[in-house]
Amino acid sequence: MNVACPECVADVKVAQQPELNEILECGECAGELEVISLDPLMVAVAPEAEEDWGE
Amino acid sequence: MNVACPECVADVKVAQQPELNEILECGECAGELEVISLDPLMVAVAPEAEEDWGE
Amino acid sequence: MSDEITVVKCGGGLSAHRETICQDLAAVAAGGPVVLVHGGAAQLDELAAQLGVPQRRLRTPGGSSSRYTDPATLDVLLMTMAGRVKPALVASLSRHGARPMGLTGMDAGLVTARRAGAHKAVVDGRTRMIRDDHSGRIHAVDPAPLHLLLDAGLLPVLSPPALGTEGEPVNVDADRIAAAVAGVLAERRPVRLVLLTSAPGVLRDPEDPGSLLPRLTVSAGSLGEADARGGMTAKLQAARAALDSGVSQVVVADGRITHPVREALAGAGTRIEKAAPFESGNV
Amino acid sequence: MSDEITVVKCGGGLSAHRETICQDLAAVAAGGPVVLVHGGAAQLDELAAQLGVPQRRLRTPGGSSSRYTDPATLDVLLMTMAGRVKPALVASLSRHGARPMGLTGMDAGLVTARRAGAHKAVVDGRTRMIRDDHSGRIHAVDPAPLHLLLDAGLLPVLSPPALGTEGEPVNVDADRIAAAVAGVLAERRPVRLVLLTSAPGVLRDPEDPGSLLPRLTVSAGSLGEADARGGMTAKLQAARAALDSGVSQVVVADGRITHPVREALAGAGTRIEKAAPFESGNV
Ligand SMILES: [Zn+2]
Ligand SMILES: [Zn+2]
Repeated sequence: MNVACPECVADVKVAQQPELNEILECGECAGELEVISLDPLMVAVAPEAEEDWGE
Repeated sequence: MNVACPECVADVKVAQQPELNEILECGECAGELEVISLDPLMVAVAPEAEEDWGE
Repeated sequence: MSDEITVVKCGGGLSAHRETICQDLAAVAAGGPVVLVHGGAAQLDELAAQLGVPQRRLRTPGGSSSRYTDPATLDVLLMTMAGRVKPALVASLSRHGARPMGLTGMDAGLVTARRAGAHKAVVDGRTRMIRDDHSGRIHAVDPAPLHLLLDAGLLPVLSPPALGTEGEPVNVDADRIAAAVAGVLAERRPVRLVLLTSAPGVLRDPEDPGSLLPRLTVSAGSLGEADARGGMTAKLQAARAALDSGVSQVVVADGRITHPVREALAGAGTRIEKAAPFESGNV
Repeated sequence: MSDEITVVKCGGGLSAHRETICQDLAAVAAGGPVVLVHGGAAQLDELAAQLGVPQRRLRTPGGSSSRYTDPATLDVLLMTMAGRVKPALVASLSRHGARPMGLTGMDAGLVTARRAGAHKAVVDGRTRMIRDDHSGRIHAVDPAPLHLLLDAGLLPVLSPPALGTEGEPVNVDADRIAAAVAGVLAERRPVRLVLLTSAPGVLRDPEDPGSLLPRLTVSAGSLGEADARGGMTAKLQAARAALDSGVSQVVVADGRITHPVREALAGAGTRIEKAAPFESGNV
């Protein structure tokens, strides 16, 4: 399964069973994409994390 | 199933499946008996309730 | 700031109205000291079902009926009251600007109780000796920790269980906690008690919401002309006990309206009054 | 009565030793103010399993790992901390003569926290945007309610969650609550902090109970010579934060012995010390 990168329009490969909010990396522009819908499959550029929340 | 009343030795009838702490009444002396063991089936004279705890 | 303390009892059946009740409580608390007492019977049943803990009733020879608080039910009760209902109230009150402090009767020995002794009761149709029931009767309420919190501008959010004489949790009725708390606080300051319910107040006919009694006179031997059944009987007994302890005003009112506490204090619902001695024919 | 406040942290892993710990705490509380902070991770996992709520870990890009506190887990956390672990501690402390008052960080806005914003983390092997995690970092501790309770002779029994900026419960680490509480109390009075654990103290080699370090020097850039893994790292970071805030004494000690708190104060376990500025080579 493939989806178009919203940044560079390259094809991005998606795993068999993508999960909502999963992060994919575009092989072309190295941008991080977030799965925002499963049916239909839609991705968007992932927001920047505010900071590292690990303690 | 029967059990001997510890007060008057009369036979007291017990339900098919007695429960632990169940109260039986002796038909002979009208005493209240408590099931204190199931196997073997044993009864003892039931203690007096301290008071009525219902509100 | 008023010196008069408002004690409000809110049952678990009103959880759908939590936000409006808490908003109203926070508004009242901005003008004077408030104590909230809550129950949570419906939520207890829900969690017991989730955990597969059967809920049974005890019927005593005296004819009354109560929850069989066996050890497994006591565990569910603590998780419900202290872990589900109370945090939701504390969070909501905080969002509306109050400074709530969640407590059970066990904290600081606030509400002490005598656990029921061994007694006979009917469970599931059979008479049994009951020895593992963790319910009981209120022995005393210590007003000192409540005055301490109220004087610091905090809003105590109190619920069962109480603390037993052996330092164990004991299930006691939340309406009675509210009445007892109002009663001991009244020894030092004026206190009014609002019992919120899922009806317009006390009804002459429970089937007819139009039969609201604006006033109801209770006496030592009578709960007045209300057709009091089930939960309302306990509420009216608690109301009478509060009046006997010197609480100046007791109202049973609707918890489902927009400003339930302020409306109750302004005259909505049923105001409970004590019969003057010469009136009470049937003591 | 001493003026010095003793803050004790007790993890849920020590529940088998609750009675001896509470007996010892009550004895210490008879001589001076005590605050107890507790966790309950093991009990949370147990209740989550009972309720069928899956427990997952978040691994952040920074490499750290934490409990994924989704809404269902937050509910379980509240029931565990406020409804199971805390009432058992309150009951036990009462039986031993103390006057405990159970609190979460939400009560009176005692511990406020900033909830984690949207962030990336690895869950079950996949990288995801996390938006429903109800964990966060401590923003502030308000010492006023604690001083109020301590001055009245009460023993606060405090646990997560904290109160978020939107008035919602936020899961924060209990060791960090203990350190932050000790730190703010130290602004007014001398404070010592005892972190009870299921080991003799900090070990050089976690596999060898004989490798106890009687003293451990920590600095801004280092947790010293301890082979600190997992939970101990968090404990030592909390210890360092407490020392930085002016807490006079921090001990990591064994909670499984008969008088765990008094022994810790008398020299058992590992005393954590701050490197003098000239010693800290690796800042
Ligand atoms: Zn791309
Ligand atoms: Zn007989």
